[in-house]
Amino acid sequence: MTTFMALAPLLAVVSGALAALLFEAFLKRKDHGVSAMAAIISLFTAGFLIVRSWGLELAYFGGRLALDPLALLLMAVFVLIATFVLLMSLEYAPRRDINLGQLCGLLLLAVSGLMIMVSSTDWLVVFLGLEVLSVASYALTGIRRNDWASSEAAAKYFLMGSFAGAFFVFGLAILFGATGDLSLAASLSGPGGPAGSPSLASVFGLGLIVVALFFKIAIVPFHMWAPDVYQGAPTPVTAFLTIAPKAAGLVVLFRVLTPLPGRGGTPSLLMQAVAVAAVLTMFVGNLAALRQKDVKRLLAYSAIAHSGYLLVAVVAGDGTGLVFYLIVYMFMNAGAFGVLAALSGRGEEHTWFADLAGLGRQHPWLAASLAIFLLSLAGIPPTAGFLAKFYIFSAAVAQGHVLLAVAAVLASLIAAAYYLKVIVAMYMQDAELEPVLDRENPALHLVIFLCLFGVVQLGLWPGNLLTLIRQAFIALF
Amino acid sequence: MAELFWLIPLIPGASALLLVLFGAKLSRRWVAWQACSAVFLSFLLSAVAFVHLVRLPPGAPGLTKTLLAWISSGPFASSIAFAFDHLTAVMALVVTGVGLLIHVYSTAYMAEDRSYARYFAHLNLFTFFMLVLVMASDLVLMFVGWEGVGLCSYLLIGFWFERPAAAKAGMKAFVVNRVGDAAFIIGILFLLDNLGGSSFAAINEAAASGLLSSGLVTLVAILLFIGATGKSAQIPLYVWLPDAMEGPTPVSALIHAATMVTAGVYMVCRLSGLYAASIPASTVVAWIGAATALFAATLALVQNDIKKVLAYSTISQIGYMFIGCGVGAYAAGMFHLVTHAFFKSLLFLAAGSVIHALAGEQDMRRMGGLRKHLPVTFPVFLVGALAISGIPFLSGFFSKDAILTGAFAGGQYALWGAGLLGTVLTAFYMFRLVYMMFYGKERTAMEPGHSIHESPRAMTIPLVILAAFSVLAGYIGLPVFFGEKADLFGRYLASSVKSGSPHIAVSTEGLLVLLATVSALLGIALAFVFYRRTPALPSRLASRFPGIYRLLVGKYYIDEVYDAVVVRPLVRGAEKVYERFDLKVIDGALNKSAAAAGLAGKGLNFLQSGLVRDYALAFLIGAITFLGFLLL
Amino acid sequence: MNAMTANIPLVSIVTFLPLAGALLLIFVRGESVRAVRAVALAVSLLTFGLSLLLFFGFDGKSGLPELVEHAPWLGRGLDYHVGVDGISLFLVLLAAFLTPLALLSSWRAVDDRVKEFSFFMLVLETGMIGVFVSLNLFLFYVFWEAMLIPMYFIIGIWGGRRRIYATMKFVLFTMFGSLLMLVGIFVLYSAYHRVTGGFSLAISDLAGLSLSPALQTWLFLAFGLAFAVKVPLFPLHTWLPDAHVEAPTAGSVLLAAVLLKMGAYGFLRLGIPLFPQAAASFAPALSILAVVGIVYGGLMALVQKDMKSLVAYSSVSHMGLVMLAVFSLNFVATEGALYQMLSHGLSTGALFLCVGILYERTHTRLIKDYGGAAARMPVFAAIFLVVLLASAGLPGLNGFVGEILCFFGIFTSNKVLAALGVSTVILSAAYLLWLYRRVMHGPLKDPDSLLRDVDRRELACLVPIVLLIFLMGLFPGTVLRKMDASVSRYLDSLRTKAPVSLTWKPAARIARPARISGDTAGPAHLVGETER
Amino acid sequence: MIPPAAFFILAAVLFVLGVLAFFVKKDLLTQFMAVEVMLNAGNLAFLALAKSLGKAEGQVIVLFVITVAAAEAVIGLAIIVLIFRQRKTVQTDELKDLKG
Amino acid sequence: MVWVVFLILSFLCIGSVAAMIFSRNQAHNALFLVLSFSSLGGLFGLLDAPFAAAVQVLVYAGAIMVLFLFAIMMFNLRGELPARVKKARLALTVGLGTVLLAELLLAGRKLVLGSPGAGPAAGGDTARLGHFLFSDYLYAFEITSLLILAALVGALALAGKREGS
Repeated sequence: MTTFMALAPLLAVVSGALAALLFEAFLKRKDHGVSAMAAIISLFTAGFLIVRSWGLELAYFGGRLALDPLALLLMAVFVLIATFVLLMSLEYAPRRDINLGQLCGLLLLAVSGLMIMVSSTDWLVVFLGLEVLSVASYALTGIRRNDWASSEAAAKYFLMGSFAGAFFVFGLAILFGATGDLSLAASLSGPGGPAGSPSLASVFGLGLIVVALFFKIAIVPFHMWAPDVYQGAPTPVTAFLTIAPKAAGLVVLFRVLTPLPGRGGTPSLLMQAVAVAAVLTMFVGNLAALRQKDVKRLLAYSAIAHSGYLLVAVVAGDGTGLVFYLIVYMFMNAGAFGVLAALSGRGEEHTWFADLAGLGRQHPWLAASLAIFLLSLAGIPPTAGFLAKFYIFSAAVAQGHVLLAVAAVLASLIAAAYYLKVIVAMYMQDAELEPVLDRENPALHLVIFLCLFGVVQLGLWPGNLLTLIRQAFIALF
Repeated sequence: MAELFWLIPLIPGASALLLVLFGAKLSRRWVAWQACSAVFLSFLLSAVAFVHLVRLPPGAPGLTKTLLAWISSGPFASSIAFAFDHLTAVMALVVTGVGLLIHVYSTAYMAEDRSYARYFAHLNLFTFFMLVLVMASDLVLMFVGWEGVGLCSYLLIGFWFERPAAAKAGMKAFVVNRVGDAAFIIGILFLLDNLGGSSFAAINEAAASGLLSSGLVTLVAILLFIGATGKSAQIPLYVWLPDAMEGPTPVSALIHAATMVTAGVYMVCRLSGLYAASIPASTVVAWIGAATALFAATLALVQNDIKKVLAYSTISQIGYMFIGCGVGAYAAGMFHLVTHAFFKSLLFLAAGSVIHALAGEQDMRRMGGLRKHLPVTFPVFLVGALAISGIPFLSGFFSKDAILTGAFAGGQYALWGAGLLGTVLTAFYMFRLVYMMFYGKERTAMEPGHSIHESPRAMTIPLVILAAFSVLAGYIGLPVFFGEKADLFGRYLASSVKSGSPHIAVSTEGLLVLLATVSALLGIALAFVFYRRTPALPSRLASRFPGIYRLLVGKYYIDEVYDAVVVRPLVRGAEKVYERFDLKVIDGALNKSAAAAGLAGKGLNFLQSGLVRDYALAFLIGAITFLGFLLL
Repeated sequence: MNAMTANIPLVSIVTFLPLAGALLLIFVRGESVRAVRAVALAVSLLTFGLSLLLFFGFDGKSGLPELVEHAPWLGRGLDYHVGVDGISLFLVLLAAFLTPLALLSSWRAVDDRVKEFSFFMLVLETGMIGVFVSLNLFLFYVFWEAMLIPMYFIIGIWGGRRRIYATMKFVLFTMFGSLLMLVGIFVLYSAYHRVTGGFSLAISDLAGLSLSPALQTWLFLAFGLAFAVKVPLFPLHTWLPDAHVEAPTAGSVLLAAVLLKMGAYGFLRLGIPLFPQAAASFAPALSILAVVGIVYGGLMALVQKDMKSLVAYSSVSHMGLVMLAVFSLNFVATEGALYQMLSHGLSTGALFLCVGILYERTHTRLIKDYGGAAARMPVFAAIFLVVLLASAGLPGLNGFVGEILCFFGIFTSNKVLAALGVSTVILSAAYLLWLYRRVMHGPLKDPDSLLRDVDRRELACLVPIVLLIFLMGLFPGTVLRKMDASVSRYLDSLRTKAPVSLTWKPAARIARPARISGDTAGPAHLVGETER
Repeated sequence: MIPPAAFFILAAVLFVLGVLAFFVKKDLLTQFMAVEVMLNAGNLAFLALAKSLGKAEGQVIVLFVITVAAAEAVIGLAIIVLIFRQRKTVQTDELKDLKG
Repeated sequence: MVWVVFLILSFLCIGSVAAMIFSRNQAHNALFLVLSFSSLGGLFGLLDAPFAAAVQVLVYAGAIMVLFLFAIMMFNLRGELPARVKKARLALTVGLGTVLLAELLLAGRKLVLGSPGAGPAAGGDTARLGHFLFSDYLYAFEITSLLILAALVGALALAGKREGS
């Protein structure tokens, strides 16, 4: 029975999803507040269960579901980001013909997929979790069904996603053929035993899977869906999509690519390829963002670039840095999209540079928040974004990847250019348009405030969190 | 009392400070009194200190006082310390004495000016810095005074800053001086580096004892002398002094004739040990002096602005002083410095009186016959002119003679000849001035109702005093002719200044004196012929030798040459470099790299075509490459 | 004094008081401009007052950092570690001294979004002071980068017409340099870890590392670029004129007076002590660049049409001299460089204040639009002149002391470079007096112009600086004595630095066998919670 | 017996053909069908390799993949329907509002 | 004999996919796919995976493809003929496809050639399969339910009826 506890957080989320959907289907209320409430309660419950599971090393289904500290941390992140997204959507959804109840259900289903992904050490389960996540994400992307951009984004996401999914399947097949086992741990162990070097076929099979995961976390050149989808999706959903699937994908990558004691090392070719992809991602993401006129799309590209930074952590084998970065990234990115969501009026979203002009005067708090999020994204101290980058890049250097770190900081420089451009618009240009903010939106403002708090707190005193993450990795190794 | 000698510079300094801070609120009377009495007090103190010094037994050290350990860092140390020895005493007395007279003179001369307090503040400040310069016990502190007087010169030349010419002249003076100062600093650096300090005593001693290599001595001496050519308006840095006449005339008298411009001479005398130790450097000094003396004298021949004539004359006379220094007759150089201070300030002040009388007119072609109108000014001017021309028994005669004798005695016959020729020219241009100003027809273009009148007493009394000194000052340094001990001045200075020139036979000296007298008279006679008897002669001569005339009037086009060779290429070049390099290359590279990033972004945005097939293509290419890489 | 200050974290108070003030400002109503200004000014004055305590509490005999505060912060060597020594003390004072004046100077110039302005100024002050007091490389970098942001806003919001271009250029250019420094910091961090097994970014610890020449070279280049951009060293100077021209007066003042000093300070505190051999081998090249900067900056200043860019180029020239002195690597030159940094901070700051005063009246900075201003503004004319002359190094004023020490120090190292450096004496006089002549002298350009003499507030800005200009010119000993021990310690450390032992060889390439084979480095990195 | 290699080759060819079809076809529906081909190729590979290893799990996994394909088909068709309702077309190239 | 079956099935499978590539009618495409998937089912059978074969034919060729056909008929897109693909693009994709094929074969070579051809035909037994599903793969099996739920809700959210609209 204790091991059955391993299933509890997942069950909480799934039952929340079901409850939300049932309320949506049968209560016939206009605003679906009940669904949202159910969803939030279930998320809180899940959060509570996650915290309770800390340190217990619960495992179930022969280890296919294992609540190691890393998984728990990530689950907590997912619960948190889902809560943020829900709060952001409370006002946002009804004003844009989005069915909040369905949104809640899909969001929670996506979260359950994410939880499955990060808490398993079996490729098949990871794949299924990924598919749950994907299917829910496609629907979330297109959930603003009257909006052409939203459905276009959904179609593109779906088409590319299923294409990538096929690669995953084929990779699974080859991996299975090579090792006869689909556990993550076995992927890179050779036929001669756990310590031997992996066979070419298993590396190749893993490569196919890595490609599919790269697609999910938007690594260049598998990233091209991302800007369109992030732009087309409703803003809270974008916040979710830029953070959660990326986190899950990266953690899976980290689990498989980072050698554990007593297991064969990752082939250097694979790591080099990943490093090259990281560099490409950082540069392409940042360069492409330079000339964007729409801040939402700009942040979409920035999200791609951040995948590159995060990949550096994977290359450097710095799990602590990776998770810390992910958490920080969650706060700053969710915060940034939160502000964008706050700026949207009824119907059209107002996320163009011209819309932001003069914001510093009209809505000083919103503008200041966005500025801080952007500075954090740019990695400027003393925000959390800087600290996160510091850990990752310094780990890369400590592992001898000096050039990778140089590339990363140069890419950050390009990034700084466009983040600052947004600030230019907000503070240094005068408004040409009327302010677009409509009513008060306390839930959204709460999210923004929490994110702000996170960004500042983690930049200055991340102590407990870092300790926690380090503990998680000590347990892992 | 003499121990308080360190107050000598500080009193005018304090007065200057007060005037700067509160001048605008003080009454003119008070300003005048304060400024004058400050200088007077300094003068009194200088006199007391001088008397103290004279009473000391021979060989006893002068007065010294360290006020403040100023800059000290590792091996570099310089303190604010004053010294008062025989040489200093001479300068201090001249500075405060002549300075006092000029202060008094100015109370009347500047009476009408709006910025009365500012003027006296600057004048006091100048006195302060000049006294710092002469009382400094090391080279670094001397440099403070050196730069300080330069600053005051700048301020006073540009006193009427609304006049563009004045503003320009002030700036020119400062910048040209700075060129010399740069060399001066390098010279100081050499000394500091090799001696660990820059006190004069140490330098002179090190040079004399051979502690410094001869090459280094020469190098340092020449570097410092370059500084002196700036301050003392010698070739090649003399160009600022004629322009400096834009300042008020008393300023010209004090700064640009009597005191500041002679700082270079003082410096060379102060470091006579150093210069004496280097024959090449001394030769350079002497020849620059001689060249300047002649060169400036020729320019003075054709100037029509009375102050400009006097300015070139000053340049020329300082050249004489340098000849003296260069041939080792340092005392003679100092002697000429002193006498020159008297008669040249006399001439300037008298010219100022004339200008004052003519309501600002400075062009001698519009003067004439002023003899009658200016009963005091005319005689004193005449005395000054006679003194500078070297007419026997006036001060200029003795001092110039001392220099020429020194040159002759040192075997530098060419220098002596140049000096003699200069005497002719000097006498000629001075009497050209006298004749054109005071004799002949009245050519003044005065407005009706404005009559020419003699200046007030505050102006004439200093003139008379200066005239008296111009006559008498020569007797402190009589030539050997009058006996072995007649050269009081030389003997007095012997303890501070290297005495060099060998004595020559009395008969030879007599001959030299005679020749000098004759050449002075010749100059006067020529001037009489040209400007009194046949006034048409100059213009005829000018049309006969148009080239020479134009060259002289154009001041040998040295200003133009400097402009064309140094200033303009520098400025134009800098402009070009700014546009072509700074903006285009450096900044351009930056902007280009930013644009390149933008372009790359544009390219990527183009690739992001919105078409799923393109996305899939990128995916496929990426996957194939990635996987192919793994298969390698 | 020491007994008293021992218990009080004075350095931290001085550093963070402005930040606290800035946060306080958030709660002041933006509409009550007077209150905002009063609070900001009071805070900055209080900071200055406390920084004076720093000055008096500083002993300076040991040459070691004093008033040190050390506390764990982020763990693993990323500690909070501050203190002042003879090298940093006066730069702290400079920043604390100039901020209130800069605030005061913008009383009228900035009347839009005053609250934000004051906020950013105070944040900037914390950043500036923080850079100087940091004894931990991480902390240093945090302040170093963080300081960019308030300046970015100050130029970008309250700047001139091309402010956005200028501010972006400023930030990106300086960031470009400092990001490579960040990589250098990573390398040092891991090198320290590899050698000792522990974690530290304390500057003193890092200075104890012996790095191989090749590694030193790379690291010196990485750090040096950051500092050279900030100085700015020719040819990395082009951000400076733009930033200065567009910045509001207060921004220009702090930019010129304090921010530029950070580059030279960086070399003194980090670039040279951490990589002495590389520094020595690069010294000739950098010296040549510095000399080129001196002449180049001077010549460029001669042909500027805008007062501010003239002053900006004069900074290039003056800072070139500072760099030349820094790389002469001897005692006098180093003290001279430090002194010259202070003097330049004062005089250039004051120059910008003066230009700002003119600009406030006529709203033009073009030299040709002025003429004869001295007639209308006699008091201003006098102050302006003093400031100019201080900048031109007139003896008796502060500039001279720094210059002559620099000259002497450089001279003992290299006579030719010193001789070339002395050219600044001519050039600075030329461009500064040319400026003065065109602006203040000559006939009054526009008789109806709004030029009026300085008022009390403006006097309150300028007079303290002028007083200091005189004081520092006449009594340099007060400052130099407190520097002596630190400077000689700095030079000793360069001399005694043991040669080469560590070669930069990454322990593990991509496959990272080290980690797997249980090498101490790997697990320690992940597990080592205990070291610090 | 037919060696598993033959099946594997067939699977690979089928996968590549699916990829080609995905590129050649220009409407959402057919492109999605191409993806289905790719998935099926994966299944075939699974079975072939399972056979060569002699492991039965291959078949189980194939079942899961088929389920996944079914789920994707559901959501995919829903999206295609949504697109068609909005635009009256399912041409992929019509989806180009979001770009740049 | 088995070879003949194998060859016929492979030919059908590949041929129908090829036909799908060249056909321009969506309905035909779907039918080709049905054919292809059915023959794949046969191939599964040859691999001793009868259950998989059955599921393949029933679920895939049957249910899923019928869904497609419904969709196609709903869209009623008879007249719409997509434009031809550009030659260069076609060449590029064919080239890339060849490379991909080569890579796949290269990677898979060791696996299948190295193995002893036909191993003991384990797993042919459906009962064991069921056992697997409800023991080792129970968790995965549960997740499929989640997956289908997500797909359903998603489809409902995207294409379902709206009370408002």
